[in-house]
Amino acid sequence: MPGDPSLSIIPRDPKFRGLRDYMISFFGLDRPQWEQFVIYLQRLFTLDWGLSYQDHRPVADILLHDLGWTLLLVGTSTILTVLIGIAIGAYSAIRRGKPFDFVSTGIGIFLYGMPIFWLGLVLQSAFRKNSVFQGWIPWWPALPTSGYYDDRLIPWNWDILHVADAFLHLLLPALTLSLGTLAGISLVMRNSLIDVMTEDFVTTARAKGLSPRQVLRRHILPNGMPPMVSLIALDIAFILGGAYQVEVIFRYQGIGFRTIEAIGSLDYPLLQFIIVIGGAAVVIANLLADFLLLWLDPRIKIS
Amino acid sequence: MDLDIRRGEVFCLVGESGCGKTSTGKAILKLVEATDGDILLEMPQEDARTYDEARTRPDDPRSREALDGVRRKYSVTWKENLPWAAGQILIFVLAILAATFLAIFVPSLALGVLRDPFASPWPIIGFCLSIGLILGSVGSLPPTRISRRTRVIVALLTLGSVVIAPVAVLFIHRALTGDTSRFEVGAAMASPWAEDPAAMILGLGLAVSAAGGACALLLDWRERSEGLTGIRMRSIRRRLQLIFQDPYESLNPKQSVYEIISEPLAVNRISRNPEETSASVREALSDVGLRPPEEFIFRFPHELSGGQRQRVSIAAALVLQPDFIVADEPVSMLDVSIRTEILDVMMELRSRRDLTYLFITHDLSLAWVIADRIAVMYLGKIVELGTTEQVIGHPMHPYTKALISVVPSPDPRHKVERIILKGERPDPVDIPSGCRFHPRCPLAFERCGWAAEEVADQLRSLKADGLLAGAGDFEVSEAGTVRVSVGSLSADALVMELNALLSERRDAYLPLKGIAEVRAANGAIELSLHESSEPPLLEIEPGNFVACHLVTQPAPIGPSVTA
Amino acid sequence: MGTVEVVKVGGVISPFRARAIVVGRRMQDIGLQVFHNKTAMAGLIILIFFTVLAVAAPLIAPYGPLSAVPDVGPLTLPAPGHPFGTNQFGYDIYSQVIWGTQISLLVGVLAAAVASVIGTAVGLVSGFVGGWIDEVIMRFNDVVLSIPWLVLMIVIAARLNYLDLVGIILVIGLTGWSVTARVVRSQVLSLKERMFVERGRMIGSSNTHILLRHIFPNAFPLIFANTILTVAVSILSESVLAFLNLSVKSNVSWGRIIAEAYQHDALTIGMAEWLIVPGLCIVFLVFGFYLFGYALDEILNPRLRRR
Amino acid sequence: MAALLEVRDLTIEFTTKAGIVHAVEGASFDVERGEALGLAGESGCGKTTTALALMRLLPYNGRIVRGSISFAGRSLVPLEEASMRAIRWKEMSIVFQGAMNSLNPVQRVGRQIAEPIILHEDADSDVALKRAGDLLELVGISRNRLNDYPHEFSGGMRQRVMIAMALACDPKLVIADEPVTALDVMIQAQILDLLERLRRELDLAMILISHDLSVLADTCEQVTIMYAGKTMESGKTMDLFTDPKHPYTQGLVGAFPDIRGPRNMPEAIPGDVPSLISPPSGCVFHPRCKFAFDRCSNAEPELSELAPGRRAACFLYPEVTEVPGRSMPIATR
Repeated sequence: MPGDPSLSIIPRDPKFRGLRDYMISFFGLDRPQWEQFVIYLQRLFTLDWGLSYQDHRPVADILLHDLGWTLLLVGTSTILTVLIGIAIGAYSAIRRGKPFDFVSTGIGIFLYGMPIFWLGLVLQSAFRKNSVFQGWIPWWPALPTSGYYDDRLIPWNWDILHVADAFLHLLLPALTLSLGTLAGISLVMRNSLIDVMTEDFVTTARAKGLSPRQVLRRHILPNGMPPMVSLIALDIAFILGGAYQVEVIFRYQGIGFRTIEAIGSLDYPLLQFIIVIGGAAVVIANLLADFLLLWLDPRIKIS
Repeated sequence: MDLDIRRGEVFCLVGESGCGKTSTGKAILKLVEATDGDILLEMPQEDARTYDEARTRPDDPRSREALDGVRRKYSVTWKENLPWAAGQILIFVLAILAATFLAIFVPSLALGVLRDPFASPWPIIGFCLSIGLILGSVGSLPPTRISRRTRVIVALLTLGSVVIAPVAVLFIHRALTGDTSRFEVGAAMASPWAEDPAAMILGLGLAVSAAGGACALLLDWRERSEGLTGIRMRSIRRRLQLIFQDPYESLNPKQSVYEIISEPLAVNRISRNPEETSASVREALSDVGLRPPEEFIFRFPHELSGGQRQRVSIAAALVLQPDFIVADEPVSMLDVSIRTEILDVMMELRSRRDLTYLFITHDLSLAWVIADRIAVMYLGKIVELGTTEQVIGHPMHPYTKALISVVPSPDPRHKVERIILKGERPDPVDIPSGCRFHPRCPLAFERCGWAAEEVADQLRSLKADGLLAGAGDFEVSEAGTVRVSVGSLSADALVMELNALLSERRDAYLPLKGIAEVRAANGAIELSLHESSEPPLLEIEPGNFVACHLVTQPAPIGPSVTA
Repeated sequence: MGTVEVVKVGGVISPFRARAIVVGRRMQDIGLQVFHNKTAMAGLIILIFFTVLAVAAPLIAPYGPLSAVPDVGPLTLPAPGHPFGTNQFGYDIYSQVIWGTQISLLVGVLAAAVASVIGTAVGLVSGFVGGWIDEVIMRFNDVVLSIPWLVLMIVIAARLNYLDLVGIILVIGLTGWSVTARVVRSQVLSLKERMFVERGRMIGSSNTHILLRHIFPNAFPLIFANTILTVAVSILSESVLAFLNLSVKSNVSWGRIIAEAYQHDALTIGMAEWLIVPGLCIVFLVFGFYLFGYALDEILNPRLRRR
Repeated sequence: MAALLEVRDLTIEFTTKAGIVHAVEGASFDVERGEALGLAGESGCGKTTTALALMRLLPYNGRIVRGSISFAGRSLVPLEEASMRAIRWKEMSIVFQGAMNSLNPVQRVGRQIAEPIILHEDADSDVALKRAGDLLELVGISRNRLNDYPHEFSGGMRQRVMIAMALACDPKLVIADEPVTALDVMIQAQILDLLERLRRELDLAMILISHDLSVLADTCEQVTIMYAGKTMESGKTMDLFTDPKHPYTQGLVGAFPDIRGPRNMPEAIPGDVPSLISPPSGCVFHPRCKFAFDRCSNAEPELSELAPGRRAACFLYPEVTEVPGRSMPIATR
């Protein structure tokens, strides 16, 4: 295994030799690698994810705390993205070939190609205190740019002050993440709806005398949704990737922030658990999507 | 199902969709494995007689031997089950070894070569050896895959990269550096591996694909080595060809006309040189009426009209000089005005090249004008077979009659009474007992194979209509009879009512005909049914076969049917 | 829309000549269509611009990627000799941005090539062979897909604590093939059912022949367009890794410039170019690849133009 | 009394990347109340486009260039979208070719049939569903199947569902676009039988579109033959099929094998259907016509009346005497 984690825990100074040896034997790093692996598997079996090398707390405790905040961030922005993305996608599908479609698709592709971390940096600079814009536009808002909520309000309490502050802190990260993933969803939605719109039953619906809005709501959308759902589920891994970048930029101390820290200190138990959580998220998202599809599309049967 | 098609005739197979006509065509061409039975090609008369005779006594070991002999000679689907030979196992092991070797060493060797090509000759030598190994495994492919010429070339290249290249490299290196030290092979090969974890990842990727490829190759090969050897199959393939239904779908959009038509020649290694190939392609093109061939030879399918595409499709089948062609709905996707041209081309080729056609179609009026003989299929069985005049001019089977009556005619003066059958064809998975046509047959009678379930259903619906008000439930017993429990009426009264119903309404409610006897039995009424069997395909006139109880045996009761 | 004249050929046609004519006609046709497609041309112009920038970096850039501007200290504000200012070591940021094009393009194209080759091979085999092999490959693919790509990349990059150019290309390429494999597989599955494949069987072609002559040429346009899009994704991935200080350390790349700008609070000290320009470069390069990729996809795989 | 539907000089174009497609040019026909009109022609002759134009449902790149459509005294071409919507399905409904694709796959058929009833008659959904059940029984499907999805029906059944749906609002005119194509002969006969019965019982006017002349011969009173977007000939079914005048009609009638006629190979019309982007000059049929002479490639023949109710667009007819040295073509049948 490359990189000796003990080096990053304890200063490389002869006087810490004893402590270092103790730590190494405490974490079992002196045993052969295969033995370490077997021990790890044994512990997994009892849902013991091990201790973090860094602060010696159970990995699961640390990450479950972080997970809440990451879920808040990802959840908010996913809901935002899906709603807005579907609206934009649907509207440009109806206006296919018209200026709105052209502009929204162009902006979409442009945003799609934007590195999320850079977008975050730009937004952060734009909305920080004393940003350039405030000099130009007097009412330009300043938004909090780091942390879950104001340091002065620690510890957390369920009151209006904390919640409002947490919401303010959530605003910029969620906006960044949404902008970064919005384009993908609206583009896919547009193409999927355009595919549906060429189907014969849409012509039938129009022939029945339905207005374009009724056709869209009753016939096009219900048929355009199933492919969307499975795509969003597949995209969860990418949204998570984006969330990690956003967390680093905004010092939003969720899983992603913790990941980068763990990499810096080679905290393997933590990293392993993070990968497990990520995989689980994707698996759960796909499961949910499958159930949703079952409900959305009568042609799919449980076999 | 038995069919014999004579040389030079147009044999039409007609029926509704899903009746098995396309499957039959494909089975003949061995695209779909026939479940049972033989497809025998070019069998002379006396062998045919032996075959028919032997088939009547399937239990006799001598006749089985005779059958196998005939099959071995003429069957298209004959299989010899070959055991796994030691050679095959050896090659299997070799393939796995090769995959492992390549996966582990090639990346590290390649990296070694890239990093410092002049430090040591060994990575380059290892590289040559690996390439030799790849070539060697290509060279050990079964003969169906590569020609003799390719094999010789591959063998020479293998020899070159395994022996000559390494020696040459070693000598050049020594000459350049004056190095005479010994070399530790293991260390040299392992070091880049240990140094560079990226190579490890690449190695894993390669291992997965190499192992997958080796397994796929092997599975495919095993499948091939069963049954006919490839060479034999190829010679049969040459003589049996298929014309596809949809000229839009059956031509590869990325191939030019030349490639489409020359491909069969190349694949079967028939034409030896470019001159021969171009001549054959031109000949095939002008034979199907695409003249001058130069005009069409480098077009893509999307640059051709529908009729031209179908002509190309025919040309691609003809270029192998087949003598038997299965044409699966060759004109159904074409516009009416073009259809006839294609048919004309096909018929002209028949006389010129002495072709035999198995023409599969759902269009009876088309069969009427082109066929010599017709077989009508229903749910996977032939129900009527004979010359065109016999089948369409004087249909015997009720299904054929109905089918012919509903074929629309372009001349409004030719109006006939249409016999419109009720319902749709049953699920081929759940074929009705007795005669498979009886549930829809307007002339069905006692022996057609009514099942207890059908009779019970009919009685239930009669009860729902207010008849048989005195009856209780209708159940199907295990013995194949229907039990009627007694409701408000007494059993005797119910028997009377049922008998009255049977004698009056049996022509309106056909399933009632299946009831043979009504008898009261301990508080309920039991209806036993007529016995039935599936009607065999019997010759009623010379050359005219019909599978119907009405035609092949006089009906004891019920309406008399004469064609 | 451009159309190519039908070629009339007489005399003997060798297989090689036939192939050349066919390929020539297709390329000509596609070239004409690209030329007449505004989106494709816009994308192509952006790509050509950046390619020229990358190739001609030694000529255009006034300084080397890692060489200090003489007589000017670190963190100098923009001035004529160094239009975007200098960084914390006194290197010229303008030159760094130009040199960074090389890494982005190189990593993007090569990583996408690795991903496409693996993805195509896996997709072709899995889709065409089918059965349990397909099942095994697709389950494996699911596993790869289900691991968040960024974490996977970061972990690999961190474990191989030293990453050279080949390393970063392999890391990005090897984590990026599963989408391609999925796309190719589904295309192969639908192509396999097409009638011309059955015709291929009919004339006695081997599976390899069918795969190479019928399936692959028909799947190729999709693979190609998909590769172009994968290049865009790979460029983004490289910039993220560089930003997290996990990419090539011996050379400068846009992501790393942004990271340095971020660490030194470029905006506050009035060096907005330091942060904005490399970001815009990434955005435009990726935009160019996306435009070209989407337009190419439309040209090569017309959904509504069948028949 | 004026005819229920009068179409005059209908001309439709599509704008595509490759150029302007002249899909229909100068189509004119009448449909009387309770009468069935057949529109026949090969692929790409503009049959379906005409049908879509009647309901004003052309795709976004198609437009009616000129001509008038008058339905029950109202002119449809200048009508605004909202009033057109009130006419669709209420007065004029359509049955499309592929019933599989014309039904919404994720909606129960009951709801799909009831949808126009709710929309046009302000019925509440129970009443509408009850009507939907009645309609299903009318076309021979049990009302228990109201809650099934389209994929649970067979091809013939789906076509029946489409027909039930078309009748939902008691329209005056039903357009059936290739209603029996791709169905088996027996199912085809069942559907045609059903259509004919419904037409008699409900006194419907019907436009039956088909490439198969023999289907029209059995069911329609009037037939119009189209070729490459133009009307070639129209007239009473019996006259038109027994004594076709236009060379194209002659060719078309002769191209169908007749199972009740002699065992003759049908005759081919040489050549291919022309491109609609750059149609041939003069008469569109002249490149394939065996009677073509100079004038055919220069001028376009008008659709002129040969006999009451019988019209053809061919130079051979009104002025046949002007062509010396050519014998009057005799119908091949």
